[in-house]
Amino acid sequence: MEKWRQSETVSRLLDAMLPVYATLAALGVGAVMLLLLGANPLEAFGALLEGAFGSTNALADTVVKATPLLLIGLGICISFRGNVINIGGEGQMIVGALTATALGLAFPESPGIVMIPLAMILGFLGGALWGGIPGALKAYFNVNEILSTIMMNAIAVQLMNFLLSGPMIDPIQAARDSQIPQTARLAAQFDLPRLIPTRLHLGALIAVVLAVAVYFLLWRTTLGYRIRAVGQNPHASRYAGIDVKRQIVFALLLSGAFAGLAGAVQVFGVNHRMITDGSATGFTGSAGFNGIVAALFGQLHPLGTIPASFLFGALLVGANKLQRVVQVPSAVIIALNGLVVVFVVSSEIFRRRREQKRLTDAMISQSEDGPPPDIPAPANVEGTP
Amino acid sequence: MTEKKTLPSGHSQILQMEMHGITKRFPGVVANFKVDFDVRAGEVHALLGENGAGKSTLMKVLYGMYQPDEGQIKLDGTPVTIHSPVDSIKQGIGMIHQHFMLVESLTVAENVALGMPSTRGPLTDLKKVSARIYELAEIYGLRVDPDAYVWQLAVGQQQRVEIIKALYRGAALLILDEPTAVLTPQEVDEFFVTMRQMVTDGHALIFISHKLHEVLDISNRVSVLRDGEMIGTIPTQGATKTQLAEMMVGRPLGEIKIRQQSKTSQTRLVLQDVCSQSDRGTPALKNVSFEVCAGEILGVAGVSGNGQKELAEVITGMRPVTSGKIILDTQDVTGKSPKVLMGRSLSYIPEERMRDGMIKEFTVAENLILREHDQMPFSRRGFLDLKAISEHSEGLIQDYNVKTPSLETTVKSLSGGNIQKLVLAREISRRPHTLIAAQPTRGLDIGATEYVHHRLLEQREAGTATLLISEDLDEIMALSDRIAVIFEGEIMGVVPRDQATAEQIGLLMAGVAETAAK
Amino acid sequence: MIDQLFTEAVLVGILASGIRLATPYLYASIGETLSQRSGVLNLGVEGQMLLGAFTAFYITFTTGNLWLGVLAAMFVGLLMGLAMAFVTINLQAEQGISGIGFYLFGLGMSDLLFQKMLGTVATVSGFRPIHIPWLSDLPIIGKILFSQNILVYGAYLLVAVTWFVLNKTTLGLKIKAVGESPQAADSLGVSVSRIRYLTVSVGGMLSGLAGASLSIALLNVFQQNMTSGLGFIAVALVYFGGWRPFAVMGGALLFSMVNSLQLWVQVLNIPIPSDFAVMMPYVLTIIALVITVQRVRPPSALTKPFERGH
Amino acid sequence: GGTEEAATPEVFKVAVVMPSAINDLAFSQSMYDALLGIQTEMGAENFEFVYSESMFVVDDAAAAIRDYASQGYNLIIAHGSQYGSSLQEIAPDFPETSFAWGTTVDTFGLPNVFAYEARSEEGGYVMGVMAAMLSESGIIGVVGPIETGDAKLYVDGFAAGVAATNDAAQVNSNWIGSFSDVALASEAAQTHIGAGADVMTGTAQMVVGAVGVAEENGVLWFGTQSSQTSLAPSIVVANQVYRWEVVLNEMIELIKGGTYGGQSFLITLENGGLVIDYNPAFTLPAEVTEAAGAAIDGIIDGSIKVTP
Ligand SMILES: Nc1ncnc2c1ncn2[C@@H]1O[C@H](COP(=O)(O)OP(=O)(O)OP(=O)(O)O)[C@@H](O)[C@H]1O
Ligand SMILES: Nc1ncnc2c1ncn2[C@@H]1O[C@H](COP(=O)(O)OP(=O)(O)OP(=O)(O)O)[C@@H](O)[C@H]1O
Ligand SMILES: [Mg+2]
Ligand SMILES: [Mg+2]
Repeated sequence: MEKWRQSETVSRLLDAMLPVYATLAALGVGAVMLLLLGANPLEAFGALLEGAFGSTNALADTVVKATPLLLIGLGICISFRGNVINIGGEGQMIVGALTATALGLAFPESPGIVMIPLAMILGFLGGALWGGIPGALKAYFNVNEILSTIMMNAIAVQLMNFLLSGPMIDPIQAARDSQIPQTARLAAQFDLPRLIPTRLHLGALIAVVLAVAVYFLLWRTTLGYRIRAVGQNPHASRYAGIDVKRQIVFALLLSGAFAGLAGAVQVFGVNHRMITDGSATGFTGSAGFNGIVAALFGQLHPLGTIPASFLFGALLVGANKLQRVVQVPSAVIIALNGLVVVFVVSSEIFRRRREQKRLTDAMISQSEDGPPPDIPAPANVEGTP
Repeated sequence: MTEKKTLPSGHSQILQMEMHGITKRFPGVVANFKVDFDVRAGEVHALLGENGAGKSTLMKVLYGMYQPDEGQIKLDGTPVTIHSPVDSIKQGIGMIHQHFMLVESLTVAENVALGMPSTRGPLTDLKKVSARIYELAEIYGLRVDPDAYVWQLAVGQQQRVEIIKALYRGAALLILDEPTAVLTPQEVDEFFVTMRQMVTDGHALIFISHKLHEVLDISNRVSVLRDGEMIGTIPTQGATKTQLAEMMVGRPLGEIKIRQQSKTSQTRLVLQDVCSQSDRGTPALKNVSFEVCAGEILGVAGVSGNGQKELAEVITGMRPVTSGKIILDTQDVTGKSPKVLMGRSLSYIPEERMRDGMIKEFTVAENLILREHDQMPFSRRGFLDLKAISEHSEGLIQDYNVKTPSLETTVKSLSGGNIQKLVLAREISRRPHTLIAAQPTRGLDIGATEYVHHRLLEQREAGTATLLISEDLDEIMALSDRIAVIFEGEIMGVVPRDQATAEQIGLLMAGVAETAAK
Repeated sequence: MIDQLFTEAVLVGILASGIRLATPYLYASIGETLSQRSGVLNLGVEGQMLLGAFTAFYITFTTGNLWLGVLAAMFVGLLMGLAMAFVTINLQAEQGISGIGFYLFGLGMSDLLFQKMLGTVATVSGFRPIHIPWLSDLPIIGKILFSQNILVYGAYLLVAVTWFVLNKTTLGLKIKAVGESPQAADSLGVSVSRIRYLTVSVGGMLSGLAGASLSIALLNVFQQNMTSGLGFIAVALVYFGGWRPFAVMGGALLFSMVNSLQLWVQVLNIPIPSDFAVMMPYVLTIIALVITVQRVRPPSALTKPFERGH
Repeated sequence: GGTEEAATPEVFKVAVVMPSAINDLAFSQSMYDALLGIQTEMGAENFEFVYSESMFVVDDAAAAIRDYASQGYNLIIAHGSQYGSSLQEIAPDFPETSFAWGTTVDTFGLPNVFAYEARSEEGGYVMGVMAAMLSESGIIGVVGPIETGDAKLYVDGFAAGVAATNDAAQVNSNWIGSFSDVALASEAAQTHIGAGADVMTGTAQMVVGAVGVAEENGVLWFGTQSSQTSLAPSIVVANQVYRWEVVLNEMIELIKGGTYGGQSFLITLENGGLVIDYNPAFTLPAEVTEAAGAAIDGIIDGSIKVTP
């Protein structure tokens, strides 16, 4: 029995490492691509590691990159557990950033201690609005959320372009002939405090704290219980007297809110002003999509999403460094990220298979003669169909 | 050995099928352990066992849906390997699944044609298929409309579609996994006619059921599984209910204790001229009126698909009434939400427990608080009190002796009987004034059925007003104080138990109105 | 000013360019419809389109043979589809993320190949409009309907063919069954994975074709990320059309025509900020869904991997 | 700043961060070509440069800029107006390193930041003049990304040029809200043609789609930022080409001399940073060429004020 426990913990540990193996495998394929491009893979991956973990600054950049992924990932944990697919992270992040920035620009004199929390809240609300709309459309008009959130992304971008080149434009730019579509820089006292003398800012801490909060929300509160119940079985939920439609709205609204907060954090912690190049990515860096990936890597578990976003943030930061060092086209990096995503998500099945095998083996080892009493089936193993 | 003849369905006979030492494990469960089983042409071999005994698993192994961990299958003496249903169908094996394998969004004909070669090559030949369906329906007395969508059919009709599907594929050996669980007495009789027809034609039939009288009625041999192991095979000749029951549960069973006349007091639930529509917008309930008093069980008998589902749903607030009134404890609750009704201490045991009663991905504990998750003591200011929840659940698991590894086990890995016990535990532990029980023992083994009946009577003694909606006439007769019969959405009559005879109720169920009862 | 919109020139322009613009959406959306009908959500369409677009362009550019370009694009799309199928069917990977992964891969790979093999933006002479004799001379509709290039006609033909396959053939029956109830299909010996392999690879093939329709029929250039979100809109349109080919076509046409309308709004100097003009197609698509409240529900097995006994 | 010796290594090392790809036939390529030009001029042994392309994500760009700075490059070019605030933040940490930000005129008053901008309205004006004369329908179409920055300058100048030449002529602009949506750009061109345009221009990398349509319909095209003649030799009349060499060489000299920034540069028709590059394969009527020449001279000698 004791021996079995041991091997069990060991193999669980191996499972935890699976995404890492998968990433390595993907990088293996990437190595071939790099060779074909005439670059030295070792040098390249050395650069990747250095870029992601090589120095305090590198680590800080990695965490800074991971922060919006984590925040958005948390929202995704909520909505996906409510069986609502939110592809609208990009738009929600933008709107959250816009609302928070607008507030910051409106009261440049106010002290940071007042403004920062207010701005974060406003970003949260902005995102909530942009997520709540498709939520309501799904709940009350049966408009598929995948469609509406994709559309809402495009709308948010144009809204941003309009505001940054008009109502919210930097007065200095407004005066110029070439009116760069950016807001004025936010007052210095609004900058999120740095945790250490690097780009690492308070936002990272906020995100981690919120991860714990979301864990509580989902498994320790009535609201979380309802959202999960509706996500798993709307019929039974209705019989139990739960207002299904409202939970759907909440799920998307909360999901959007976290994306909105990510936007606010990005502006107040990193950019300190909003600028548009006409695309969503210019501001979000595709965090709206990468956040989904991070959350799913984290098995839709808020705490699992923390390391997942860190891994993904490291990859993104390290990849840019790689591009700089070996001077390969940036395109190869994007392709590489794609491979990593595919490999990691494909590795999931092995974890599941091993989970089941463990149970069966454990059972056989107990049943030399005759069948044993049922032993715990995997309780809430995520990802199992 | 007699040489094989060809069956009306076109396939040649399977004279003998043998399974040797079949073992099948699932994560955490040994579903079958070294099981031997066989069936011969021209016989019905019944397979008995409590919920979770491993019957369906054994049959799915035979049908190629599961690969056995150990063991061998022989057809007419030659070992065969069956990788997938493709192979078993080729071999002439057909299976009617306990949980129907129908595509609801397709028509009957389309479901039958699915996966079969078409006479028009790549194009569907639904006309020919329909014709063939009529032929088979003719031979075996199975009436269905080939052009109807499956979602439009009552369970009984869906059952027929399943059988036709198997026959259409020329099944010589037919596995019937709890086919009668969803049928009414009349339908069961028709179904047995069909089965006997098949046997005389030379089919080999495997018949799984929890209803012992059916087994004794139709089968030639009976085998009993318990906890995945084969307990024994005996000829039906000379076997008795109690003997089989005890083989199944491994202990003697008590009789339902004699019921003293219920002490009827004030009325709890009143329906006045309630009308309602089905999902398809057709009238499903027509001026339904009756009342249920505290401490009595009103049984609603009826052939499946006559409005029972809608009846339960309007009372529980899941379906709007088009006219009429519903009164609960003297207050008009027409059109109130399920939440409000629950507040008025109405409890509900839904017909489709897995769909409407339980959240199968949730843990046992989470499911046990489904109705009261937002009330003290489970929820304080929006936060769940896990301690209170697990204490509550622990208690219920004890009281209702639910077999579960732990409170954290997800419900989906429990057997049907235990899941129903959880539903009962949740609904009854609320000490409801009024209880709606829809098909509370469907698909349950005798052990579990006995248990449910016992609990329902207990509630009756406790003064609960119970509306028992069941298609199992024996059940109705055994438990009800009064019996209402529903036919095509109308209450044909309400008869006191002691004046009621099975024949009379049967007639009413068939829609033959009887003025005396009205 | 608004009334300027209702001149013949403008309306003809909007209709004609709506029909043209819809082409890539149609190929991609119909492919997606097939794979979703069988239960597989493919979010990688955009990536498949980009690779298809580049391949078609490169082959045409080097060989000068348009049809070779089309075939090559479809082949590359097929490979991407098979990869997607392998990952989602055999490895049962979560479909949403795999799709995003394949999107990123296609986005990067097409750009990389473009830079390494072509180096700079160039043009090819793509498929020319085919003026169908005397039909194309008809007033108004002649210009709109019968003066398009072959790939445009092909897209609309594809819609009809797909409708026919889904509703009149045994294959269509299998596809729908696999998407609604894989257990039932499997219990009748229909190989769920085979069917899904088929639809997902055909879907990839059509996405590749959609890319080709951009790079060698409509635009006749290739540039990195030239689809810029078009593939995601194509996925959205499948939901718009409720998984029915002709309804999907309706959505594609609506979206494209409103898009061309907003261009006219700007050209006619109607005083609306250009950003809001650009929003129009997205807003209207949502509004259209709100007023035509949808009853259809997705294929029950959509995004659910299939494993026997589960 | 340190001593001259320390600041003048034998190899001059430049790093550039660009928002789009180096081969976009537009903004980024104009800078890449310029650097290549300088390298061939000075010789690879004396001049090295590295680049990060497609850095549309602002904070990725910031990371890149910081990284290059810490590796001791002599000059780091942030070739995109969206990089300004990052530069403002980073530059003070690396007083020994020189930074250049374009396109703008703003050095934040920092001693080690240069600014550079293209007076693209000047070339725009000249093209406008030609367009107005070449258009028979008097309707001219413009395809742009979003109405800001370099694109706005160019289009405003172009419109001014048209107006000054033929005030009856009408300029229709289509801002498609994207730098990458080639399909929408080409559809915008179709719309212009539908509206009667027989001359078109456009700016940013997605216009390649529009050029294709113009060629198909035999509509004349004016390019900007880089030469687009190769795309459609039959209909491209002329391009305004940016030759950043002009300002880059000045910067390099200053840096070698120990001045790390504080100045802002312009490329103009006058200093040869902006060049009107005629398509040799396209035969222009003499009077058009003359008018264009006159406009150029007028802008250079200041008699024509292009104030958009
Ligand atoms: N796919 C599966 N995965 C894991 N466990 C399973 C699976 N199918 C069945 N089991 C388990 O195997 C055991 C036997 O199940 P099975 O369905 O064969 O019982 P049964 O005799 O058919 O019960 P019932 O009378 O309720 O139908 C049960 O404990 C069940 O929980
Ligand atoms: N490289 C490939 N190209 C095309 N199809 C493939 C490829 N690899 C596998 N397949 C298909 O996928 C299936 C393999 O997956 P799997 O064996 O799980 O399917 P299956 O449902 O078991 O099939 P069957 O029921 O026929 O055994 C094969 O049936 C085959 O049709
Ligand atoms: Mg069973
Ligand atoms: Mg197989």
